[in-house]
Amino acid sequence: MVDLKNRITDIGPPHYEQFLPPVIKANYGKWKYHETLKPGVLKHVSETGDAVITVRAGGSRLMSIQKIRMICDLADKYCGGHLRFTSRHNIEFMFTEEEKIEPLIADLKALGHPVGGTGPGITSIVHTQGWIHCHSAATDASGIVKSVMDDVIGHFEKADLPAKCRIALACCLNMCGAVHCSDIAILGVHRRPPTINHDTLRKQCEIPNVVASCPTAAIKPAEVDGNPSVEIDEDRCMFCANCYTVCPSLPLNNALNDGVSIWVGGKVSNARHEPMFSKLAIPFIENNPPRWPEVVGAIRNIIDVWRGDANKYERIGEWIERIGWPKFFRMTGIEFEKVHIDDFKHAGLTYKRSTHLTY
Amino acid sequence: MVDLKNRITDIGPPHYEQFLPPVIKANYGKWKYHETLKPGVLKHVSETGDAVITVRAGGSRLMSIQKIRMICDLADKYCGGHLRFTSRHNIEFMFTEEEKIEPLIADLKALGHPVGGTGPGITSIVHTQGWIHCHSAATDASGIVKSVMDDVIGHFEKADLPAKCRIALACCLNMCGAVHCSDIAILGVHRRPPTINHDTLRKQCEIPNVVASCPTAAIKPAEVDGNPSVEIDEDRCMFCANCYTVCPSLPLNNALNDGVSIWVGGKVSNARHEPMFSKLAIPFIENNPPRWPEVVGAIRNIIDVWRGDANKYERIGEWIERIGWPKFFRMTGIEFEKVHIDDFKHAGLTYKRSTHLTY
Amino acid sequence: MADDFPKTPLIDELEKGPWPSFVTEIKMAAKDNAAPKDLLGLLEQSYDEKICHWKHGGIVGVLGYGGGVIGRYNDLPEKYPNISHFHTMRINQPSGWYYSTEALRKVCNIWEKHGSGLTNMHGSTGDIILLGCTTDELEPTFQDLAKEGFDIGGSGSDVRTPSCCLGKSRCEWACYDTMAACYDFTQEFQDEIHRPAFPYKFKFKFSGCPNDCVASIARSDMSIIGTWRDDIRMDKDAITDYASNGMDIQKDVVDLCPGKCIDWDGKELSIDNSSCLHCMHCINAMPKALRPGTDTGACILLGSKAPIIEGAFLSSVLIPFIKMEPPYQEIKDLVEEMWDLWCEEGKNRERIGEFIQRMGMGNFLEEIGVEPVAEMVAHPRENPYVFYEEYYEEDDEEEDGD
Amino acid sequence: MADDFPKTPLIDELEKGPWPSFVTEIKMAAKDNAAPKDLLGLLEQSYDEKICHWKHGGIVGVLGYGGGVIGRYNDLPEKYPNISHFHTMRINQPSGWYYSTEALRKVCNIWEKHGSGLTNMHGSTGDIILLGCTTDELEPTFQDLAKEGFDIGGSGSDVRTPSCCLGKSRCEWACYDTMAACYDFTQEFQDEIHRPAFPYKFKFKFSGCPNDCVASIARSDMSIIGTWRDDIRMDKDAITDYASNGMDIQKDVVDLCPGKCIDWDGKELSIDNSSCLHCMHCINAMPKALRPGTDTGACILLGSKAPIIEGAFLSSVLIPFIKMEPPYQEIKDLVEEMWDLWCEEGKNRERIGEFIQRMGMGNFLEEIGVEPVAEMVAHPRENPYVFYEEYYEEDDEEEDGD
Ligand code: SRM
Ligand code: SRM
Ligand code: SRM
Ligand code: SRM
Ligand code: SF4
Ligand code: SF4
Ligand code: SF4
Ligand code: SF4
Ligand code: SF4
Ligand code: SF4
Ligand code: SF4
Ligand code: SF4
Repeated sequence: MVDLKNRITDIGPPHYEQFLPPVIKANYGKWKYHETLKPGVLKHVSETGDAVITVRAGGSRLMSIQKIRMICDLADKYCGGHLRFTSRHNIEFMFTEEEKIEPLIADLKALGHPVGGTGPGITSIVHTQGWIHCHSAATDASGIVKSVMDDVIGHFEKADLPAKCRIALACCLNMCGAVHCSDIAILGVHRRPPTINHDTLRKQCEIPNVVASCPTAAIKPAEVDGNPSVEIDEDRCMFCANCYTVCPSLPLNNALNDGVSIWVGGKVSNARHEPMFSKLAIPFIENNPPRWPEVVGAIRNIIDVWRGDANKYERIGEWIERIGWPKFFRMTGIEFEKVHIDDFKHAGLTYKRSTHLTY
Repeated sequence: MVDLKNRITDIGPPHYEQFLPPVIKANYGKWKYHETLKPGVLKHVSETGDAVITVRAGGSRLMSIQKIRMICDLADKYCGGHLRFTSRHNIEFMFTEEEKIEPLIADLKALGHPVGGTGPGITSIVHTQGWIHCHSAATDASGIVKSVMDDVIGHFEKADLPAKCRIALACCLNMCGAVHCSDIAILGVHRRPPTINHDTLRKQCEIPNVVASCPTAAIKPAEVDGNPSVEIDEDRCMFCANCYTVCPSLPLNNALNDGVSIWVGGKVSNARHEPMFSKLAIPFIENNPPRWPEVVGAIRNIIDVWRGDANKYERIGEWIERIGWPKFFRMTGIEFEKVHIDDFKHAGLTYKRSTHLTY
Repeated sequence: MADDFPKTPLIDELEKGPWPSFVTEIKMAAKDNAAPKDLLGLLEQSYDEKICHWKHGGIVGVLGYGGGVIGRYNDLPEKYPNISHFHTMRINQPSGWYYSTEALRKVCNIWEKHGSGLTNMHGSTGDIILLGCTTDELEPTFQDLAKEGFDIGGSGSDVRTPSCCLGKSRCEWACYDTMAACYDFTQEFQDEIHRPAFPYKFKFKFSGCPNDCVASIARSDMSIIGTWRDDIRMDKDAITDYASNGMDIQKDVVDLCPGKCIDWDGKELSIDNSSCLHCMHCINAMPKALRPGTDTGACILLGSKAPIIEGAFLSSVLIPFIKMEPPYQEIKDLVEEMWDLWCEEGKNRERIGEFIQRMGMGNFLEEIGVEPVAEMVAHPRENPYVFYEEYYEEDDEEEDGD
Repeated sequence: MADDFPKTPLIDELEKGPWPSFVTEIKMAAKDNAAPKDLLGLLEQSYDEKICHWKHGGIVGVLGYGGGVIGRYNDLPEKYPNISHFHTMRINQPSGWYYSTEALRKVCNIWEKHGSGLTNMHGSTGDIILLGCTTDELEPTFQDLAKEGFDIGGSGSDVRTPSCCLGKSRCEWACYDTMAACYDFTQEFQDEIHRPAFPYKFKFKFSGCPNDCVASIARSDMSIIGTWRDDIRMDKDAITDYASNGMDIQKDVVDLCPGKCIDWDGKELSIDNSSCLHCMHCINAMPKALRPGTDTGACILLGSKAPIIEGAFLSSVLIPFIKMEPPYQEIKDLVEEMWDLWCEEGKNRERIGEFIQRMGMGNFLEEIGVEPVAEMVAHPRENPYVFYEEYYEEDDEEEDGD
């Protein structure tokens, strides 16, 4: 069936040049400065005197071809048939005539797409598959993202925060995406050791690989009902699911014990402070679909406290570094618990080794 | 022979109160402020209006009873028979009459004891036993200390540096003293794996303990000439001497390979920056007794470069943190080598994880 | 046709509110396609039971490629037969995610023909994600796309689809041409993208400046981040304008400079460029007045990744500064050198960052023939545990060893 | 008698130069005593051969004590017979290293009678070190000292001789009475000092304020560092004086405050005490104008040590703030609690800091019954590897576990 002779392979992606709007192509490498006309609307000015307007619209990332076509219609109407997406999955429309801005925004609104995401505000949430498409998800991705964005959309549209606030979500510890370095991160977590499907395990999985996959050496080979299988020392399991990744017969998904944790203070840019990892804020919130109100509320609280106290340009991690973690917990009312204290390999390096404390 | 009945034990040290100079006793807990009259001479003023003058003199730490008696003579002459030593082994004379200052200093000079060690300068070097009294010394302690202090005594007497500069020396990796948190540290290092004295080992040492003592698992039990002993995988040895500490039959001392390393940037106080560890600056300088000119020169160089570039109050570690390690190496002319890069347990956390670089 | 949608009271809640709704998208696709309709039912069931209904993938793909397709089956195939296979295809996006509507419509048409009509624009590595394909349709989809100039991206233990910020195409700060470099590397490593042969995945991300708008320092095994080494360009009049327009230059710029190298006397701004850490902040704050210098290039860093297994890493400096000129041969040679070593000595599922940490950066550098420089470390070692490889013997007074 | 000194051309070089010479000290002692004379010879030989000539100690000591004496033998006993035994005795110094000349002369006399006449004033843990004693003379030296009120300090796996800064005796910043506390703890733990029964050594150091003049945060298993929790006391006139005497308050104080909580408008200094990190810098810089508050106490930290084996540690916060009132019962109870746990579960030669790191601080706190607080960490965990101990079972919907 496959036409082996005429098969095309290894051509790589199309060359980007053919997709560039004319003003972009003409001024490639010649941009001089930019200004923000209003949230979601940028103007880049070139050495040549040319200028390009960019209107950034939020989308749902999970898009139907129907919607893509509608968006293409807008790009045809305003941008000569060009558009782009951003590294955070927003949609950008570029053109040269300032008078197109408001009509485009109106058309986007009509289509249900808000404009914003630039400057010191919240932009789209980098997220993952969740119950839409992944086997190890401890929570859904798109549903929480939608619920949170519904709540914080004001900061998307108004850019009214001290600094950028990047939110990310991952549905399991694999952390596909940006969770480990985000201002606020939502992470799906399992809390029950894998259940062992002994029957399928011996067929589906290579036992030495399974044993080797566990970072805490919780898994040992064992004979079960006369057949080779594994056993798990539940005390040593920290639910990383690495065993499940290599062996489908060790599922961790568990409706009663899966849920969500909240992390704060990461960043990626080198601006001012060096990049930082996100740190644990709230260890566990039960899954509460369809709208996860506790997660939404927790994030709202963190944003509000930060917004009320931070200086201009201070991202959440920079703000906490200035005020100290004890104050972060005091101000947000989040309880500090045993699980906040690191106990993995480099744990000792996270202990407070000075008397620099506030009271 | 021992008079068991009248033996005195577990009395602890004498109570300090009996040793306090009267002005100290009278104003205990009432001190209000202090000023530095000149380097080495402090004046503390009490809420009561009383004041005490302190003259601080450097000593050699290794002192003969003859010298102690001469110092007691001075304390009798000027201080009513009281004196104290500091946490860095200097000698302090306290009295209330300012006019005694100069005669005391003159007497101290005559005895060969310089006055200084206060404020932003160099004070006595915290050090260890070396070839005077320890079995695992990779270098001498007192000899290097003497040579370095002869060179930097100006900064002891004049307090003319940007900030305090605490120097420490330890003659082996046990680091008795302050080496791991000093502005400049001199550390004796072995560079040859232990030689194994198989004959004595089986009598002196418990083989399982020896094997367990090695942090890199370089030591394994072995049979040698039909007797139980150990063998050492030399590739895995990093010369920590922990095996030698538990087993005398594994000496590391080796005239050809022992020497000195230089570390910088540690501090202990919480003032401004949190306490910091010292970091490797110069991996190895051969032992060159009696005056270790290369070590003295290396320290002089570091002090001079720091002094020329640092801001007021900036200790060496704080200065380097501001300018960055690359500049430290460039400015001091010290070569950066493979061994500067950490490869112990938390090594990854010392890699540069940002683009915050100077060029 | 809308009428025979499954009842989905829970996920219907997610059609409310101002943010664009993925549920609405699925419903839109479901009008013409049975797969999204089943997906609605399955998702509703997940929302009800609080558990996902997908199973491990197994190996599916297109002919001759080892990666680019994520196999997926649901665990209730009788109930949701139209998504019993529901694989995703990762389609390599064009540099900078620029499209013509023409090209995008072609992708839509192909996906309408072969798949669920659902996509992610884009996945978090950067690919176009075609969400939900049966096993049979993988190859036809691929070839139809290929005819329009699109190819499949990475998955599994291969080079993952490289991505880049829009760089020189629209950003005044790009210190090298990220889109060109990303395209060039992607083409260079086609074989490595399509045929997994590594211990684990390997990601490239290209950012034009230290703002790092593709998060390369956090999410790529090799992070290529633009920077400069001469002086920040300054337009004094524009600085005066910022000041007179009410900007608090002392507080918002000078006090936040991590190099502590900016001075502002109320009239003139001066920068001690030799202490500048190239963080971008002053430039970000005053884009009309300040710009990176003109001696530009990139800083190359290695090893970032998510936490599994050794904990998350940020990338660390390998080459503090390098000019970025096609064909980037020096970098590619180095990449090959590293891959050879990693393939030979890396453990299964060990990312290069973990590998470097395990073998020690010093040893790694020695093996790949790169000189250690102080820029590679945050600080030199604090512990005295140095593995010297040679020592003098009594008899020969010469360096010896093992 | 000076004439029969050994020839020591190398170490004689160390009698030159302005700093007091230890060689001169040894020679001074050697005038009346054969041991220092032999030491000169042995040291010269070490200087010549670049190697030390001391051997491992073996167990020597005084009756009924397990610590306080470091045994030492040289490896050339025929050549240097007078130092063939050359043990050191650690004599517990008085708090703050204050002496009367009378007491000190008595120590000298005893040491003249029984030992080498050489001392360290003091050792780096703080003891008076009597340097060089034969095995026979250990007990007599001890008892003669005991009659004068002195006792032996720690060595081996016991509580080491505690030490303290001079605190309230002469320092205006002392936030508690360090000398009293040090004396009190030393007396309380006499048995633990003299009879090693721990997995390894345990050191206490007492500093009166965060300047930490006995380096407690770096060199003691339990660091007790004075601090305050109310407002810094301020004398506005004195601040004005500093300013008019030319101090650059902005640069030297405000800009260096790590809490970034001081403001100086050229006339008035104001401190946001709720953000003060209690670092001492502003107080250090302006001792006549600023002082710690009056609600004083201590911060208690655990675990510092030199690098062997896990790498060096600084102490980390256990109790952010506690009032320091005799008899310090709460602290002592906690100490006993910790010791019990460490003695039971600590490995041989495992310092308490290493022990805490191995078992995890959270578990450690649970065992000793201390609530975790955010002050104990520099930051919360970055990795998601949480060991939850309980989970729900399907059937019971109740927390279950193991
Ligand atoms: C379009 C996009 C690049 C792309 O190729 O797609 C982009 C574009 C710009 N970024 Fe960015 N950034 C983009 C993702 C990022 C990311 C990546 C991410 O969030 O995953 C980062 C790192 C985030 C982090 O640190 O966690 C990022 C950190 C920055 C920063 C540094 C902000 C900071 O203070 O830390 C700047 C500078 C600024 O905004 O002042 C910046 C500035 C800019 C400028 C002003 C650059 C320019 O001169 O054109 C662009 C528009 C400004 C804006 O959005 O406010 N961009 N920018 C990405 C838009 C994402 C979106 O849709 O929201
Ligand atoms: C006498 C002594 C305490 C004792 O009980 O013996 C002492 C006494 C004082 N120290 Fe200290 N410090 C003493 C060892 C230390 C140590 C411990 C050490 O060096 O091993 C430290 C920590 C060093 C470190 O950080 O590595 C220490 C860090 C300080 C600091 C913080 C300096 C900084 O900026 O980092 C101050 C504040 C200052 O000097 O401005 C200070 C200030 C003081 C003051 C001014 C306190 C006062 O108001 O009386 C005292 C005299 C000042 C001086 O020497 O300049 N003292 N001081 C110790 C004298 C040692 C010596 O002979 O040189
Ligand atoms: C689709 C995507 C999430 C999304 O919704 O966008 C994704 C989805 C999966 N990732 Fe991922 N990863 C995706 C980007 C990432 C990223 C982000 C990035 O590339 O910038 C990361 C973090 C960065 C990194 O590489 O560390 C990431 C770290 C992981 C890991 C962590 C292991 C590790 O290497 O440290 C796994 C586990 C594994 O490899 O076994 C993983 C595994 C998976 C698997 C294949 C699950 C599995 O074990 O079978 C997921 C398939 C989901 C599905 O059914 O479709 N995915 N994954 C992203 C790829 C889309 C694309 O090609 O554009
Ligand atoms: C005498 C003294 C050095 C000096 O010249 O001042 C000293 C001397 C020795 N120390 Fe020490 N240590 C001395 C203070 C220290 C300190 C500093 C402190 O207490 O503030 C430290 C670093 C802090 C710490 O506790 O970590 C220190 C960390 C060590 C270690 C490192 C192991 C560890 O616990 O991390 C060892 C190795 C051992 O315990 O086996 C060690 C072992 C030794 C031994 C007993 C060597 C041995 O293994 O037999 C040394 C005996 C030398 C001798 O022959 O006299 N000594 N030792 C100090 C004690 C004098 C006193 O009592 O006042
Ligand atoms: S984060 Fe986990 S559950 Fe979510 S898409 Fe990635 S691998 Fe799947
Ligand atoms: S989930 Fe992780 S820790 Fe638990 S058994 Fe599996 S691999 Fe081990
Ligand atoms: S540092 Fe080493 S050699 Fe020096 S006294 Fe301590 S244990 Fe002995
Ligand atoms: S010196 Fe240290 S590393 Fe070398 S064998 Fe002995 S214990 Fe092991
Ligand atoms: S990384 Fe730099 S060059 Fe690239 S888009 Fe962001 S700001 Fe522009
Ligand atoms: S780029 Fe950053 S470090 Fe350099 S001058 Fe500007 S703010 Fe300072
Ligand atoms: S630690 Fe504080 S209280 Fe003690 S002497 Fe030093 S400055 Fe004074
Ligand atoms: S004590 Fe330190 S942190 Fe507190 S106000 Fe003074 S300088 Fe700032």
